[in-house]
Amino acid sequence: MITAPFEYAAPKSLKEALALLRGGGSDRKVLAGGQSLIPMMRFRLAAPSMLIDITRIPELGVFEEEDGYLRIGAIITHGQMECSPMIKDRYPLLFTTASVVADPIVRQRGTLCGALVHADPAGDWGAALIAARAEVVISSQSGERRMPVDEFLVDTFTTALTEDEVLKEVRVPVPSARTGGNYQKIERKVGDFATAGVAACVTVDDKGAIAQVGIGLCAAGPISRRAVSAERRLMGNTLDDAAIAAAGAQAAAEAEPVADTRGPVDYKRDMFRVLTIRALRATRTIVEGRR
Amino acid sequence: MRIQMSGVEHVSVAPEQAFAFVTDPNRVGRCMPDLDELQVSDSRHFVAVVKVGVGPVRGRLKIEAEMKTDDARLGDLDLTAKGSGMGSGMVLTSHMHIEPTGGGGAELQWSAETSVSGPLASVGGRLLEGQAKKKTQAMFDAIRQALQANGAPAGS
Amino acid sequence: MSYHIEVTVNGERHAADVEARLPLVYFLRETLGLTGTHIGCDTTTCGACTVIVDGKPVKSCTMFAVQADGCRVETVEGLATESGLHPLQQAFWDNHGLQCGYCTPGMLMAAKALLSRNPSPSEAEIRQAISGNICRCTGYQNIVKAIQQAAEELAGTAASSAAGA
Amino acid sequence: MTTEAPRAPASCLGQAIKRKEDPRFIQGRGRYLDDISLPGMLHMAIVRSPYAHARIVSIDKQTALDTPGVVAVITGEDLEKLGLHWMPTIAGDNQMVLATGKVLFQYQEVVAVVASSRGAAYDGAAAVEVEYEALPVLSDAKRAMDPDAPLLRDDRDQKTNHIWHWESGNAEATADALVKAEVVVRQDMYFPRCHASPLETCGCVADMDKATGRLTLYVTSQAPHVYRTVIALVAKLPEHMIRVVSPDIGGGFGAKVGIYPGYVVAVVASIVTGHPVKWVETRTEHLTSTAFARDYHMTAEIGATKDGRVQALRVHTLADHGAFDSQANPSKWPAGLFNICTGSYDFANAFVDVDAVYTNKPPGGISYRCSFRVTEAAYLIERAMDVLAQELKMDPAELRRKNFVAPEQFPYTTPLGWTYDSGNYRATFEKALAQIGYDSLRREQAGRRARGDLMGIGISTFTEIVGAGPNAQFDILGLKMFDSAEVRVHPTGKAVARFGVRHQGQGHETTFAQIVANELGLSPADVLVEQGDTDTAPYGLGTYGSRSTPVAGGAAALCARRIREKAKKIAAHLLECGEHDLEWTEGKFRVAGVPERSVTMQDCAFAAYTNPPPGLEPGLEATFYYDPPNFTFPFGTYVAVVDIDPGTGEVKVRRFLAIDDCGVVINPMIVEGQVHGGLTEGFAIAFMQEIPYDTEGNCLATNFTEYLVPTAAETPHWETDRTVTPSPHHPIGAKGVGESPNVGSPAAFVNAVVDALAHLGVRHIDMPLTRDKIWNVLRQHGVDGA
Repeated sequence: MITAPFEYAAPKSLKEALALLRGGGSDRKVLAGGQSLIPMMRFRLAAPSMLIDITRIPELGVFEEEDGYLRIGAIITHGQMECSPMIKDRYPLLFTTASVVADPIVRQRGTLCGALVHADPAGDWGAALIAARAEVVISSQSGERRMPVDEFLVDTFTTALTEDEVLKEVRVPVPSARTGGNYQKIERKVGDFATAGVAACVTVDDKGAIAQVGIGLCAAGPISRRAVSAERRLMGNTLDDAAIAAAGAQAAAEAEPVADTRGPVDYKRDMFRVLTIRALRATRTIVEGRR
Repeated sequence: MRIQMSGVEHVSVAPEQAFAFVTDPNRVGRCMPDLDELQVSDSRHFVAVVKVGVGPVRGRLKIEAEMKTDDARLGDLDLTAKGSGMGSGMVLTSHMHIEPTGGGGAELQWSAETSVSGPLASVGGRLLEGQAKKKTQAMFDAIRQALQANGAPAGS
Repeated sequence: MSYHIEVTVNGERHAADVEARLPLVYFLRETLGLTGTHIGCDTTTCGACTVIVDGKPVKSCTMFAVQADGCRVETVEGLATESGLHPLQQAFWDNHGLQCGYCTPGMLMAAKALLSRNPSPSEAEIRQAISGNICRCTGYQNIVKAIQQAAEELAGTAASSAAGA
Repeated sequence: MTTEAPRAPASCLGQAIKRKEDPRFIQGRGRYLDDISLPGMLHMAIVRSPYAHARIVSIDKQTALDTPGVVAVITGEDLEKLGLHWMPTIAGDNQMVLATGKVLFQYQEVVAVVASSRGAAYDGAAAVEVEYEALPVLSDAKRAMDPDAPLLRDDRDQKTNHIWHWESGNAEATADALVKAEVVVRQDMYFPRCHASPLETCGCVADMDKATGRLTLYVTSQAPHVYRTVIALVAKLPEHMIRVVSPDIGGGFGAKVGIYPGYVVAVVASIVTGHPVKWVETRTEHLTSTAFARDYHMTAEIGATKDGRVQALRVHTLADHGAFDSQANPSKWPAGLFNICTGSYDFANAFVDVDAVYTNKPPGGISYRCSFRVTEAAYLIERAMDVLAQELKMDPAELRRKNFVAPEQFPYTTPLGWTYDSGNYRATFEKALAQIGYDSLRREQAGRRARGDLMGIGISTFTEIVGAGPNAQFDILGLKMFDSAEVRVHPTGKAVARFGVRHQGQGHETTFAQIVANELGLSPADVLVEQGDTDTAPYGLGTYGSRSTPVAGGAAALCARRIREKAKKIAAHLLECGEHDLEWTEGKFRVAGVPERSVTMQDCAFAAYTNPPPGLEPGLEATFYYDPPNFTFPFGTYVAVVDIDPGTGEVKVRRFLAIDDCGVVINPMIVEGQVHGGLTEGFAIAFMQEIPYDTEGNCLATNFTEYLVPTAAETPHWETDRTVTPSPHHPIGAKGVGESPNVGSPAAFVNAVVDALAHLGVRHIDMPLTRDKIWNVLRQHGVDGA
């Protein structure tokens, strides 16, 4: 299938890209990996008048730890995340997520920020970044603004970005020594949208009590969401089986999955319980290893 | 795919006013979200073109609507609509009943069933239901606001 | 409106004016006549169109030719050399790693990308690495075998050339 | 570079010779349909219906015609003027080419747009405006006969959605036996609608040469000659002025047997525009309009004695044929070979009936990697045997042991009329059980169950029927189901062999070369196999239903023997002896008793052109049309071992052993490859592959993100082995294997999963065995996990 015609621009700087975006209206789209956008264009469900290819903008390729944050630039691919020793060693949640996004070839081109902007309710990164308490840096001609990922993800395919803004980077707090995390996903086969996904990120204090916890749910409603009461249930406790089971039940209660070919609501709801428990168990193993 | 919805909306205008509003293509038609153009053929038929825009998904739906009322059953409205666009089709059947409530207000009891065919259902089915619910809610919010605006508040 | 691009394909430099909407796969197949790269789906699922762009495997149905401006592209046509078949090609042949042959070019390129990144993959790693490529004929088992044989072959030549150096 | 297939010894049957077709494929030098590009070629795109059932109110082509690059816009009304808006189907029904009046399934072909480029064709298609009036939809076959069901085919005289009723066997005797039986089990089972979906979609390039009046149709066809004849009849063109070329095919599996509306429209478009016209399906078009497979709602009843001897089988089936009856079956066999369903077991009585109905779903009913409804039959009997075992509280292995047809019973005639050529079911079965360690697996299962683990073992001991078919009973549109070979031996002893079949990855260029080389004492490297061009190949019915080796393979051997007969006369001339003095050993003619006096086939070939015996016609070539005396009946035993995750319902296939018996093996490497592939498709059908429809008739699996084809990550590791029971009637004793694994494996998977849950009282779960279905069963039975 062939997309509708469109114009194309490949600016060399963010400044240039923002200028192109401004005034373009909703019909201009930023193109990074294009692994979600281009298929939609092929079905002609999307037909932007212009694609602004940001992959040739060096400053968007930032991928480093800096003053307490891991900075992930707009053009960093899932593959770069998956293959980075730093991610593998220090960010188990991001690593387990990166290695199950889409399929291994798509991961080489698709970007983390692009996936986040696409805001598919079944997107893996939304849940993971919510759990990791990440924030986004948004750029426009009028400057920069930051916000937690929770606020950035508004609704299905809808983010806090206005039409002349670009998601410049995602910032993930550098985990402390006693932090662990894990992403659990059910997919019918490699490359399928998640039937259900749960991301967990836990920091314990020196006595093993939970000092900080993030639980993000994927495919649990119109957009990725935080399992607030599950987190509340865990705060201050130790990661014992009882607490984990209770958190699983809470997460299941909070999830609002919709029925589709992946299964009915009650099945999906129970999967949030099962996956939350498994994600927290895996996280416990990591945390115990680190204490 | 088939999407069923129903709800109850409270407005603080008299039932007659509310009924007159929702049975007036010119007024109720303008309450459709993302309305592009509205052609009213007669007092019971109108054609509307609405924008569909969810993230990258963009398109237009042409909706032909027909209203049926029955003087014997004042306060009851049947609305059927046929939509087409984005290589897809949509058929909506809905019923509305308006009841007086205490304090001169009115209650709009409505139910609607929409069936969607084509790529929108096949490709977008996973996301369709939520969107349909939002658009419907937006429509009733618009109706309520319009009524509050031009209808005298109850009691005064 | 058309865009001027210059792409190096299998070491050969090509310049062309293309529509922005021309997918890379059609640029390769129809503009350059390199029909070894195939198309099997509309959804970036099947991987039949997998080529290597600047060292990374890419589904060329989901990249526009304009995006490849200035890039190095490798396709199945570039695998064999004067001295013979690429070890992966030879291994696919030796191990009956293909039947209808339609997924084969994409599989070969996905496998090449894997081995350049991970010269001695386990069976599980191989199965993961080609899980973005669908084959309807072989059940994958002989493809996995072939990739293992090629990995050993390449490791061997690497070792000997290292020894030779 | 080294791309020549290695030479094999004179007797090259059974040798794992590397494939002769591979060098072009591994170098990207295959020539598939979409690789064909002709000067001035136009592209065609098709506008399809969003509705499953709707009246067409109006079609506005103007905007499309105004779209840059668009050359022509063709509607059903345009075709009607040529009398081509409907076409006959193989099954004797009619099918719309482009819809007129109303549409009967979602994504049905409505308008064709022809343009100078692919992009322009899609632009034009997007600009066509069609107004529909939705009609009530019938998407559930079970409702088709309801009095209030909408009538779909008002074009027919019979005002009903019922298409036909077919039955086989003795109804009374079977009913009587069931009444008398000590134990009767009854099980409903649905074989879901699925799709062959080869990686290359269907397509064609139609090229009508106005100057010569000759039509060349390049098309992805498993049966090029049948296409030529049908096009001649449908388009009313003289058959000798049609050339059908089926280039390299990227997989077929049955999807490329039927003739699709797009082909007909492309031919018309080429005639109308005077340019070659290319039409290549998108994956969405392929899945939503190209022939489906299965969709059988089956009920099986088995009557047996308390000690587990089966006595009677009764089967009723409701067949969902979609909007048009266009299934590809032999003319006199509307349900194909479905009545092979007594399988490997010695039933005294059996009765089968099938009712076919129309629904607002795409047409089809092809043999998806199987022989005419054999997959449904094998699944039914293998599943039903497990249900009976469960009822009898008997090990399913033991039940099978008790009921196999015994070796001494062959040739064995079933109560439904088939005569099995050969088989040794018990031996293959015991070999499989020993090889997988059946008894210790059962012990392990008992231990695990005690610990609450869910482990299952599933057996399938299927019998297939392939090689359609004996001409007395089998034809397609009247064309007898023979197949053919033509062999020409050149003066230097190299040969070209041409066939009426068309491979799609089965390796004919190698295996058929092996057959011919073996008969002529040549090397397979010296035999070039050509298929797919109706101008050069002898007439044949095509490659499907595992018929190539049983039928065309037989033709190959007999054709070569015909050449050998003539060569013998030449040999006698060269050796100055009588023919009766000659014997054919180790690929040479030798004078009996004087083995050093011998000539090779090369010697005879050279003489045939340079020094033919007086009175003998020069040259060395032959043609053979082979009418097989019977089908062949491959069989096998498959064993699956699965573990189920009680938390998510996920099934892991721990082991799968397939022991096949396909008679004499031509190339073991290729046989193993065929088995791997077929098992993987069986695995897909059992666990994920389905095309569901919602109540509006929307297709819910329109592309590869919803029609789930397993990747290397999900696909299990396969263990394979063989036994060899030659076919007594096949010229080289071969039976055909390509489809056995897809026919035999679904039941093994389902039996294993049900076995893992049997202790909970679970007796059956319909395919595909998705996680949510299994989770549902688990929770219903109080099994919880995390």
